Amino acid sequence: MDFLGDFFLRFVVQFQSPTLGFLIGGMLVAALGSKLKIPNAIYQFIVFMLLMKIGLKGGIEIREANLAAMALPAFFSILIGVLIVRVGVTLFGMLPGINKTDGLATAGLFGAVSASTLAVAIVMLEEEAIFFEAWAPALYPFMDIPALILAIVLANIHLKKQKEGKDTKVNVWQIIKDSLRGSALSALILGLALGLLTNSGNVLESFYEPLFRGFLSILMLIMGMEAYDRIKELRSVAHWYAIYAGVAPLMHGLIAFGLGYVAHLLVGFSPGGVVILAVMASSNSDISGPPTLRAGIPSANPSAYIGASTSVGTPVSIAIGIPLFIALAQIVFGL
Amino acid sequence: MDFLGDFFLRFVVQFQSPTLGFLIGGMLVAALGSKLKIPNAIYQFIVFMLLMKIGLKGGIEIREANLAAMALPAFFSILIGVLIVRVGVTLFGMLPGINKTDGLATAGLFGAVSASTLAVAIVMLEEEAIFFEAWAPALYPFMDIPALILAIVLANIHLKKQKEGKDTKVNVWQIIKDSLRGSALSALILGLALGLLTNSGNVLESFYEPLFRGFLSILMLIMGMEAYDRIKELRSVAHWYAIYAGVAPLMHGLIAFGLGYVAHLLVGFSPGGVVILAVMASSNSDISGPPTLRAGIPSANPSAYIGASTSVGTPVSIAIGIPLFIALAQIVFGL
Amino acid sequence: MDFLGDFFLRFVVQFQSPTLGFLIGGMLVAALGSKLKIPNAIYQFIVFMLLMKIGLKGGIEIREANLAAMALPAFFSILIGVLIVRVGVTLFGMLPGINKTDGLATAGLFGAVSASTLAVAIVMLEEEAIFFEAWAPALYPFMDIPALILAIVLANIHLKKQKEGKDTKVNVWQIIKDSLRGSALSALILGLALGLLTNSGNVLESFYEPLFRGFLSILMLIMGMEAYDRIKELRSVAHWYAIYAGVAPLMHGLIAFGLGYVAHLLVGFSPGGVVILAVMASSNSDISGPPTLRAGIPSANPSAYIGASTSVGTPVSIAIGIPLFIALAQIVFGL
Amino acid sequence: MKFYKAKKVVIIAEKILSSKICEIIESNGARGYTVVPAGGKGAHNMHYTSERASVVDDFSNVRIEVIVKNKSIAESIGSQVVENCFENYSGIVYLEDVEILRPDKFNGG
Amino acid sequence: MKFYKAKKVVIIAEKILSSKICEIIESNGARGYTVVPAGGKGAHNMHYTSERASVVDDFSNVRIEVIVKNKSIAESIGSQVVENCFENYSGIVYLEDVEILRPDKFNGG
Amino acid sequence: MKFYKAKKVVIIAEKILSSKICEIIESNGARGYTVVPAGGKGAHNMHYTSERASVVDDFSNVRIEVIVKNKSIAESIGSQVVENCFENYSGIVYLEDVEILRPDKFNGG
Ligand SMILES: Nc1ncnc2c1ncn2[C@@H]1O[C@H](COP(=O)(O)O)[C@@H](O)[C@H]1O
Ligand SMILES: Nc1ncnc2c1ncn2[C@@H]1O[C@H](COP(=O)(O)O)[C@@H](O)[C@H]1O
Ligand SMILES: Nc1ncnc2c1ncn2[C@@H]1O[C@H](COP(=O)(O)O)[C@@H](O)[C@H]1O
Ligand code: NA
Ligand code: NA
Ligand code: NA
Repeated sequence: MDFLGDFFLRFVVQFQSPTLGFLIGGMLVAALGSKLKIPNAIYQFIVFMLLMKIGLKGGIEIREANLAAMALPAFFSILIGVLIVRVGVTLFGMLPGINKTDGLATAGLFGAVSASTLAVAIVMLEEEAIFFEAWAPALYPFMDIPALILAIVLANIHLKKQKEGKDTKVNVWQIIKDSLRGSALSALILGLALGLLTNSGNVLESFYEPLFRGFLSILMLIMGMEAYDRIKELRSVAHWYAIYAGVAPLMHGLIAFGLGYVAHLLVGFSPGGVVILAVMASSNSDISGPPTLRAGIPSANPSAYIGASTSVGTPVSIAIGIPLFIALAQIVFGL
Repeated sequence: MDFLGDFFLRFVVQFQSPTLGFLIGGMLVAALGSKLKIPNAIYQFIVFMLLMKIGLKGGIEIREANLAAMALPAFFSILIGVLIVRVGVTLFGMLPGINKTDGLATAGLFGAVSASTLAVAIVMLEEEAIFFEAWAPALYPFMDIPALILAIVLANIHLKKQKEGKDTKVNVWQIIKDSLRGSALSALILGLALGLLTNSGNVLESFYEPLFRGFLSILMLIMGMEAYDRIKELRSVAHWYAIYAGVAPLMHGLIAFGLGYVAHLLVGFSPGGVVILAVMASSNSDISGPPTLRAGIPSANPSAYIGASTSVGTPVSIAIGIPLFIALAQIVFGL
Repeated sequence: MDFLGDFFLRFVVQFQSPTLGFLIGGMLVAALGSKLKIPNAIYQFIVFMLLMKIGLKGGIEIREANLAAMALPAFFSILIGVLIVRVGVTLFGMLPGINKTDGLATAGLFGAVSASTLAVAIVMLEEEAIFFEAWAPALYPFMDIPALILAIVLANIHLKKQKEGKDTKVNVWQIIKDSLRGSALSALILGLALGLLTNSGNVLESFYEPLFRGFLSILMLIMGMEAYDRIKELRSVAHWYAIYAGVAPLMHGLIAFGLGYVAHLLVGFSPGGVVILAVMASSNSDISGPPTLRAGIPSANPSAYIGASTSVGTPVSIAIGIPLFIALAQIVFGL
Repeated sequence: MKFYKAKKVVIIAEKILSSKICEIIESNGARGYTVVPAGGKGAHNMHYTSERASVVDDFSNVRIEVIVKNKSIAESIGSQVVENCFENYSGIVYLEDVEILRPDKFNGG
Repeated sequence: MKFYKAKKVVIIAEKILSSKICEIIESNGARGYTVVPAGGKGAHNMHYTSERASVVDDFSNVRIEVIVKNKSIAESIGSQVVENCFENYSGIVYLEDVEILRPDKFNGG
Repeated sequence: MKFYKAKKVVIIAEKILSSKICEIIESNGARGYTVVPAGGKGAHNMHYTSERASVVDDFSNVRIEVIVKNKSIAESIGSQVVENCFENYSGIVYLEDVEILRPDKFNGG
């Protein structure tokens, strides 16, 4: 009861957070047919700026970090990525009217990680002054890549079974390269490397950090507009995708929270780190994931996975997931 | 004499203001055939940023405002919007060689409001430390929408009279929706709503406010370049448009100043608010107005109204109007 | 020995500078086939911002400057621009398999000046707290324009000799206008004028200056990506271009350093100014130069001059040239 | 693979007309169309491409191309666009012969 | 100057396919091609032009045109693109007759 | 509505040549033209579309199309562009047959 009360309080407060406000504002703006649009060049630049900031910050602080402590959370990240896809396959397998490859692609996307959702979580944690290891956001690829690989490999094995004749080999290394070359992971890793190897503290503090929140507000606006715009695509596919997209983020987040808690007990993973892990699991990839899946599972219908993730998954994981995991952390860890 | 002296002094100072400098710089750059260009994506983003800042600021401060005080200025705004169009129709009706719908569209554009001119006025008032109610910029739609509606309705009634057969119904509600959906009003209203409903003070202060002046300087550069580039269009239409565009901004501003003064006496409307009202009247819509008019009065020649407003109206209202109204306020209200 | 030791130390430190880090990072990102890209609109905007900042700053400080002191450095700038082209012609003339006009265009590009390299030098000097006259960056056009003119004039005389029949007059005034109208010089001169004539200190300090370093970091990333991407073009032309591009920046910089030193002795040109002069000579034009040369010497193969400058010249002058000239200055002037 | 004769309609018009033109295209039974942003000059004014900052981005042009299997539908799309859209707005329409693969992807006519 | 008959192949496809399509074009001996970013609507979904912010920019379309001197190469490019690229991705291909100058600039066929 | 035969000239060239080409078009009496930014590959180099940051944006291509009523003007535009612009710059020109509405909108020829 206490927990529920705390959660609802937090939830109401969250609705006054400008981050969420911009997300909902974006949806309304699109729903009302406004001609307001943010140019694509600005969107791409904002995403770059956010990932660069997360990367630089991580890189700089990793220098002093005890990286041994990262091993278990990194392992858990891989585990979660794999688990989400497996669970997704099982779930979609039980539902009627679901094309197997569409289900796999959707599960892969929800196993992968969203940089924007991660950025929101970082801002919320900073606002609540909850500490997290600077390397925690760098767990991103450990969860993202295995989820995408597994989904693509499973889909291709399935297709191979179907049409014996045509031999569809799956090149795992190619998928890893595709993921790492995607613009999101490239920017994050570049930032990490620059933070680690160069004296970039100055440019981080004077440029990337001050612009972080502002750009995030605009990114949320874009995500909101896209969420509304893609609902029509979602409507063209089975409604199970929408239901999955509404439930899975919370389910995935709670699983990750549990594993994060284990890491807390075993290697002292911080409460903020546990929240980051949960948010990563809860999020679904919105930048690099879709093109990687489009290339890796071409026969899957993009409307299924993109509609589900953009229109339902992302809003749920930002608006419900993040405050839920933070409230949970505050209660579980007695913050 | 004293007033004239003060005005000229202020005028000279104004010419050293970077805002005006960038405007004139833009004209020169275009006139000299420079290849310098600001990408369209940046222009759209800057306009969004400025309107968001004005909206957020207004929304935040409206919370504590006594909105009853807004009633009379809002009513006057509507009145001014309507008046400008009526006066415009009469004036253009008296001039030779003016197509009736072209005249109506031009009057509508000058009745509507420019977000960029408004932004300049806000910066100038802040520089002079002249107080204005935070809700004053929110009077924008009260003047903008009625002016556009009236112009479109009158034009369509006129056209209907001409060709009896074809029945051209005017859908007022459609025009209102079009105006509100335009990118300028959408951004302003979204900002107002977010400022009012969310805790956006932080993001306003750390992001939107610090970038305001800088972005405005670039916007002025763009306006200057456009002003020069569109002179050729202006040349292709009757020179009465240029004359109207040179005189109307000051005339409209002075009418609004008078009504604002009445509001000052009756409900204590602030001197800065009176200037804002005058600047709105003086300005002409440069973002949402043209497409709304293009759709609403398709038979009007865009070269007439866009040439007149961009090449003459906007420079006059920024370079002469704003310093004039501020000087007037300082004298009338003894600031 | 002492000098070499100092230089290598400085060189290693430089490699930890984020500026250089971003440059190398960009090359790696491109080499690894990443899909990361910075939109063109952002690139154009960043270049505008940097030049505006350099211009405004220069313009503001020129007001108090003793411009007589500028005469000799300005004259030397012209001399250097001319010298670089002459030396280039001679060098390329001695090499086998070099098309005369291609060589001329390349020499012209290396005689011209790069705004981005200049911006890096300004940041490095500020970091090392080495003073330079605020008007020093304004020497830019004095070196840039003569180099471009001379290269174009020589190329056209050469072509005229070849095909007597067709009369190819060279319009020097047209080349000067083309250079000044290029987006780089336009922005610099506009900034200078606004800095000189308007009260732009406020907008410079609150907007252009704080964003300078951050935007420069992104520009370096772009330059790095371009450097890698254009290597294929360089491969399609004689390898002499690559060798020239590797050696010439240092040679040109050292010549300019020598002349700058003379100016130091004669008119007290500051050590930082000498470095600026050397960096300008060392740099090669990356924004306005290529289109001016393309228009002026259309028969020259752009792959030769753009490949050489972007892929080799710029990285060499930023990564080796700038630290070399600063180390030299510190030793020569005992800083 | 076999190629089949078909007709292409190209419409160049102000961006502001896009949605109205697309409605006409769809109401004629075409199964798809392709849109490219364009600039241009005609009887009216210069329409810039939307790359550079412009106060009136909505006035730049679009170039819409639609492929349909039979001539009559092409002509009907062309005529309807001219009649319903170009009285007050600038624009042109033209038809071309093309050869397509997979004709079932195009209109049923 | 003399004009020579030639064939143009136009391919409208998802951006993600560009490089694969360009390979097919080059492997057929064509000496060049022109690419324009496009939006469109077809059997699958709406593909927006890449002007506005979009979560899935890679799904916008490109319009590629290639001119070759002889019909058989044009048909071979068209067929290969349909066979190798459009099984799972959206796109169309069509051919047109054109007249070119300087035929030596185009494929050797 | 009646459709009339006409000729379309398509010119693909470096952006830097746009204004010169437009002059040639207008001096031949054409009443309009349409310009689309393009990328491409040919005998010379890769020309990127202008979407991504590029040190040499001016070297990207444009695709200009002009419709004129008669063949001879089309050929004259084509030949003049090749002769005056493509000696040192890259580019191609081709003609196509089109059918237009409202022929009075096009050149007087
Ligand atoms: N002869 C032509 N050839 C190609 N495009 C044209 C032609 N005439 C007009 N256009 C295009 O159609 C648009 C509208 O033309 P107009 O209605 O004549 O102003 C212009 O902006 C051009 O993009
Ligand atoms: N009938 C058509 N005419 C012109 N373009 C088309 C047509 N059908 C499809 N397209 C284009 O081809 C793309 C893919 O079509 P589809 O494979 O039907 O989804 C669409 O987005 C359009 O750009
Ligand atoms: N065969 C072709 N088909 C279509 N476009 C071409 C062809 N050849 C060249 N182009 C276009 O014309 C431009 C210049 O070609 P080039 O002069 O061969 O370098 C290229 O960048 C392409 O955009
Ligand atoms: Na996930
Ligand atoms: Na007004
Ligand atoms: Na140089």
